[in-house]
Amino acid sequence: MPDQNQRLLTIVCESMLEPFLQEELPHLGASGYTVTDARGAGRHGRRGGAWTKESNVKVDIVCDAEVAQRVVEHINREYKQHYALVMYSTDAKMHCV
Amino acid sequence: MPDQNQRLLTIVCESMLEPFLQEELPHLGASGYTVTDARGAGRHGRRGGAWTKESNVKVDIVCDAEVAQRVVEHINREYKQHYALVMYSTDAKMHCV
Amino acid sequence: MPDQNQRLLTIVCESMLEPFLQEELPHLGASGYTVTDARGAGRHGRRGGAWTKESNVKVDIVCDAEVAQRVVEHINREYKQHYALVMYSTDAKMHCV
Amino acid sequence: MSLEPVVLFFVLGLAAGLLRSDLKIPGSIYDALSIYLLLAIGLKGGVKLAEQATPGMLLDGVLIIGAAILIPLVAFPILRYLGKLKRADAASLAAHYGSVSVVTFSIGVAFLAQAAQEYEGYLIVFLVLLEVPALVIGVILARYGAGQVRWGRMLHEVFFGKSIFLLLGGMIIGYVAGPQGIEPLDKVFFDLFKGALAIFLLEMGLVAAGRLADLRAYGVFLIGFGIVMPILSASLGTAVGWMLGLSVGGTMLLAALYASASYIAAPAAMRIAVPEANPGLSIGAALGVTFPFNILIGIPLYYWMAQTIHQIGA
Amino acid sequence: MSLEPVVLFFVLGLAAGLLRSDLKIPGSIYDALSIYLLLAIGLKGGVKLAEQATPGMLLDGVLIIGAAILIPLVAFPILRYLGKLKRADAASLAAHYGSVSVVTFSIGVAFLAQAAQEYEGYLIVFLVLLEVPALVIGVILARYGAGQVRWGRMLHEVFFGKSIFLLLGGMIIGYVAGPQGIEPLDKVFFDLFKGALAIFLLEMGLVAAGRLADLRAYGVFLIGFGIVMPILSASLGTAVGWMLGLSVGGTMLLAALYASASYIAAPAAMRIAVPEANPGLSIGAALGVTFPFNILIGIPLYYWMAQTIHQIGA
Amino acid sequence: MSLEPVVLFFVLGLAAGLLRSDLKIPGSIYDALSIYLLLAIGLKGGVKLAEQATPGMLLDGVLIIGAAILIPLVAFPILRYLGKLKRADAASLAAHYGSVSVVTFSIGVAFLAQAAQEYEGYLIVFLVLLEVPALVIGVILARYGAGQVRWGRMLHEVFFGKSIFLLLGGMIIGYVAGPQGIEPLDKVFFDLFKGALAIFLLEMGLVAAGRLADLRAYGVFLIGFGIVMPILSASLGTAVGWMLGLSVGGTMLLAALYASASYIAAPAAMRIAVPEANPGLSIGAALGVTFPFNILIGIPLYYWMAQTIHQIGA
Ligand SMILES: Nc1ncnc2c1ncn2[C@@H]1O[C@H](COP(=O)(O)O)[C@@H](O)[C@H]1O
Ligand SMILES: Nc1ncnc2c1ncn2[C@@H]1O[C@H](COP(=O)(O)O)[C@@H](O)[C@H]1O
Ligand SMILES: Nc1ncnc2c1ncn2[C@@H]1O[C@H](COP(=O)(O)O)[C@@H](O)[C@H]1O
Ligand code: NA
Ligand code: NA
Ligand code: NA
Repeated sequence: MPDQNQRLLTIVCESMLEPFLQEELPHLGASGYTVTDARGAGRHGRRGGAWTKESNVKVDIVCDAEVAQRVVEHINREYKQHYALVMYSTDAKMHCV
Repeated sequence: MPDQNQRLLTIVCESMLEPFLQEELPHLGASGYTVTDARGAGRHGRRGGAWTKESNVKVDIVCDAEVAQRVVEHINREYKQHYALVMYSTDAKMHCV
Repeated sequence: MPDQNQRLLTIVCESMLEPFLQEELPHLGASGYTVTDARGAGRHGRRGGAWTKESNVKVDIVCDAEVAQRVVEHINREYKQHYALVMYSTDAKMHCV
Repeated sequence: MSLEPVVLFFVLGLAAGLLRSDLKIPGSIYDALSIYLLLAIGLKGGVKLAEQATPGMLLDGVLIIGAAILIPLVAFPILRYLGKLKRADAASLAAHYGSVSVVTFSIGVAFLAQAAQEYEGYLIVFLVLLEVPALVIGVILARYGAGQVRWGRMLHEVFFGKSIFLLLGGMIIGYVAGPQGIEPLDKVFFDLFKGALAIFLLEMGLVAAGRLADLRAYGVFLIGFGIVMPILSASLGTAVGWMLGLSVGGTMLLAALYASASYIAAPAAMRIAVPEANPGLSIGAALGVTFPFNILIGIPLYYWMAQTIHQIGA
Repeated sequence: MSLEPVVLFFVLGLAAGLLRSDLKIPGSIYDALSIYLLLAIGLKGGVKLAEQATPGMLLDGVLIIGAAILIPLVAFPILRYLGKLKRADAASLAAHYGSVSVVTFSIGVAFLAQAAQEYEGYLIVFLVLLEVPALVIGVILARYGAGQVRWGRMLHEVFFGKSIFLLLGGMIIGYVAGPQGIEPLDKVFFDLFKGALAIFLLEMGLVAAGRLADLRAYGVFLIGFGIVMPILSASLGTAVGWMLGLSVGGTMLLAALYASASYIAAPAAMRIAVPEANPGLSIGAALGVTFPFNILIGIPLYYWMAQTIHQIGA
Repeated sequence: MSLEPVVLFFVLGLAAGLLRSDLKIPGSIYDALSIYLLLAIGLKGGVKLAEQATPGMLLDGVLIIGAAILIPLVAFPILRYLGKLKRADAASLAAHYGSVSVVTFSIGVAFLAQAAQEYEGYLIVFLVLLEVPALVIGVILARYGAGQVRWGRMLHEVFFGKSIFLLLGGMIIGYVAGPQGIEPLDKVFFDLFKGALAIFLLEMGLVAAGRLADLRAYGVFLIGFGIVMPILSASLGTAVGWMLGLSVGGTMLLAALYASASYIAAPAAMRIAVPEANPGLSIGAALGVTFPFNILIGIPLYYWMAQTIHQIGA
């Protein structure tokens, strides 16, 4: 498989959403994802990471544009309104054997 | 608000700069940022993350090109000379409702 | 030194490869790298991060396209076949003084 | 009446936060300490239950839970109509104040130990039992008439969320193993308890300092509520404890349980079941006002209330 | 024969994992606990060695290691020809079952303490000595005839990997400092041992729960192997212990050592030396089947075996 | 004179680092241990102060601090003119050697406990008091004549940085609560102290191993300075201790305090106030040379010096 042009979609959100995303991402067509613990600040104020109630996770998903679109729509519909959350994406190339 | 074209600016630096960045970024026009704990190596040698004195943080900021420019200049002026620090940026699209 | 156009290459792999990468990356021409602890899922199933045997690291390397290519080839040759591992890259601009 | 020294650690953490010290307790240590405290309390409860359980307690339990249900039902209209909060926010706050705080309870126990007062050990069981009805009532209050609820997710979070799970799990292990079985674990789970609590309180102080900023935004009503509500609940608890014939120590602990507001189990459950409620409001009030009030002023006050009702009643 | 209470913590962790509780022990706490347990066991072993070492033990040691080498040599053909596993997988599993588990050993010690049984303390030394030959044999079995081996990396991993390094390091410190020198450290390294083990087992239960899913994929053969193999090894251990004139406690511990499968040192070493072996298979069997079997059923069984052989032999 | 066993943990960590073992203590555990050690020392100091404080100590304190100020003032010209270091580097190193190391002090206390020697407990207070003047002098030396200083940030870092904050905070809690109040916390803050110190030293060894590479780059002068400077400072400390009439133990502790170089508070403060100073230089010398020298050779040497001066003086 040659190198592929894809999107790198990043979701930064409240840690408590992690188990839900973990369950839902495969159904939305993501073949994998990577999670790191994060803290930060945004429209919902500072989230200092000191305890679970105010820590974030950063979820990186490399996928094709269509899946990225589906994930963004799903999250906008289900979580965006009530949870601290941002999503952004860049062009990315997946390197495979 | 439709999807927006922005920059994803990443700053990797000594952890001890985190409180300063946290204070200064909002004044420079960043609407938010995300921090993760990191380790690494660069011109200042290995920073293994074993203790605070040699651990890094990675700060991601999604913002428009102008703000990114301002942040880069500010950090170059204030910190670049004396602190272990790199900055890089990519094109990014912010996904909003 | 003005801003430079480079690649941001990200490797997500089993944590146990970290010491090997740490040793090999400088020889492959990377002037630096940044490591964060990660968990995730992919072709090798869920890697929940609960203990070393199933946690990942995420290694970010900003370098020119040639070095990126060399790193990708090295890792494909040495590790890709038997280890949980993905690599992807994006265009990136390094901001220097 | 002297201050429990562990409370000073809370004050130290609060000071660190407010003075912007770079003191930071790593998230993983916070998690480890809370796992330890929950397990230790569960174990202790299980052991006490194995020693003290009698059929008569069942009736007591029903009364204690029945009376506790009044708390969210009283809090809700106060918040909604007096405080003019949105329905979701009022319901979520009512759930927080209806459920209980493990750390407040522990400080009550430490206070009794210092005052050399006995108490009914099986009251620990109510750390688990009082949680559930309050959260369910909170969700019903939020959803009454409109909106659908993710009951499945929410109840899973309540029962299998780490706080109830560890309390219950510890209780079962303590009950099954009994005092002798647990004895080799005493060095970790009982002897270290108070020191671990001190360090946890340091961290709670740091977190609470961050919450005070939120409170300023929400104003005087919420601060007043955060002080008056626990006094009301404690009065109810004192009355119930006395009617059930609990000791002075037990009466005070029941009052502290009623008075305490949850900031571990409730926030997680409400975030899932009533996501439109602002978590800053409820955590701000529970952790920024009621928790410090309870441990600094409330517990000595409830102790005095328990002594007084026993003197009058006698 | 009653259950060691610490084992209940493993069951609690297993339940949390299977019931999808959000209970999670932070990775850094897992690492800290395993560093603590390895150091503590090493220290204890070093102190015992300083007290008990005699030249006669050298011969015992040669016999114990010689017999242990049989384990991977028997396991390999079973896995390869009966189980039809790939050569690399069979070799890696053989290495896992040839080497030993620190936690299984510790639970054996706790079991003996509860049963008020003495044992030969110097057996701890074999936690280190049994590791190395099994791993080397595993690599040779995997590579026999084909492929090159990263011996350098692999042996570095074995000797300087944290498990052997901490066991050995602790042992040297314990030996050098002796009982009096270590005494001020007893409060941490000995008194807290059992409580720390309990919390570690909670985490092991969580991890094991995640491994059970893998097992379903590998099927009945592997589950059977994960139960029968330790019984075979334990029988060998019982025989060797009895022949060497060990006490009942010592015989049982040797059986438990032989029966246990490594899931700390072996996976790391095999991942480096035989990367084409599927780690899910070996960790699944060692942690998902054999570890629970050993601590729940095996240890009481091996104790019974040790008692029986001593009665028959007497 | 036998080695304190805790020091062996430092050697083990050093070996792990140099032999490239994969042993790694998670950053959050390092942070937790250092918070614990600082709090525990502060508490102990506060309790001792509550028991021992007298007005006469005030004068002693002025003398102890006054003499300590000589240390950076002597170190600076040595570094600048003999060592040909840049002004900023010389000033930063002078500040590191002028301030003190909590862990070196703790090992001194452990050494005295093993030697069954009394000491003046209130000396702990100087762990806090000696820090500040050295750092301020360091900044003045760096900036004399040129450059502006971020005094605000720097002093905030000194006073509210976690090391001074926890020491001071612990001291106040210990003083307020007194021996009886702290007693229920003894199981954690006193009994576990030495074991926690051992694990911390393991980590310090790992970190120091990483620092040795830096040192090679800076050469012989810095290594010499890292050994000679503490001996000079310890001689001063011995003289001052003896003049103030301290016990042998107290004299030795004061010498160890003077001889020790900071690697927690000073690096953080200098990084902010004198960022152009190379932190590799000062941490390399303080942690890579002076710390091992002090705990392996220095403390027994200073003990001998204290005994000698008391014998001669008597
Ligand atoms: N502009 C941004 N750039 C990077 N991360 C952001 C940005 N805005 C928000 N975040 C992250 O997303 C989390 C939730 O954002 P918000 O919902 O805006 O509070 C914050 O806590 C940050 O970690
Ligand atoms: N080329 C690079 N790619 C990614 N991260 C880098 C790179 N160079 C430096 N870093 C990170 O930035 C930190 C400081 O860099 P430096 O000031 O060059 O030592 C390092 O510890 C790394 O974590
Ligand atoms: N599509 C993806 N996007 C982001 N991260 C991925 C993706 N696939 C795999 N990963 C990460 O790479 C690790 C190893 O991948 P794999 O070898 O596919 O199991 C996983 O545990 C994830 O952390
Ligand atoms: Na309540
Ligand atoms: Na074995
Ligand atoms: Na000094």
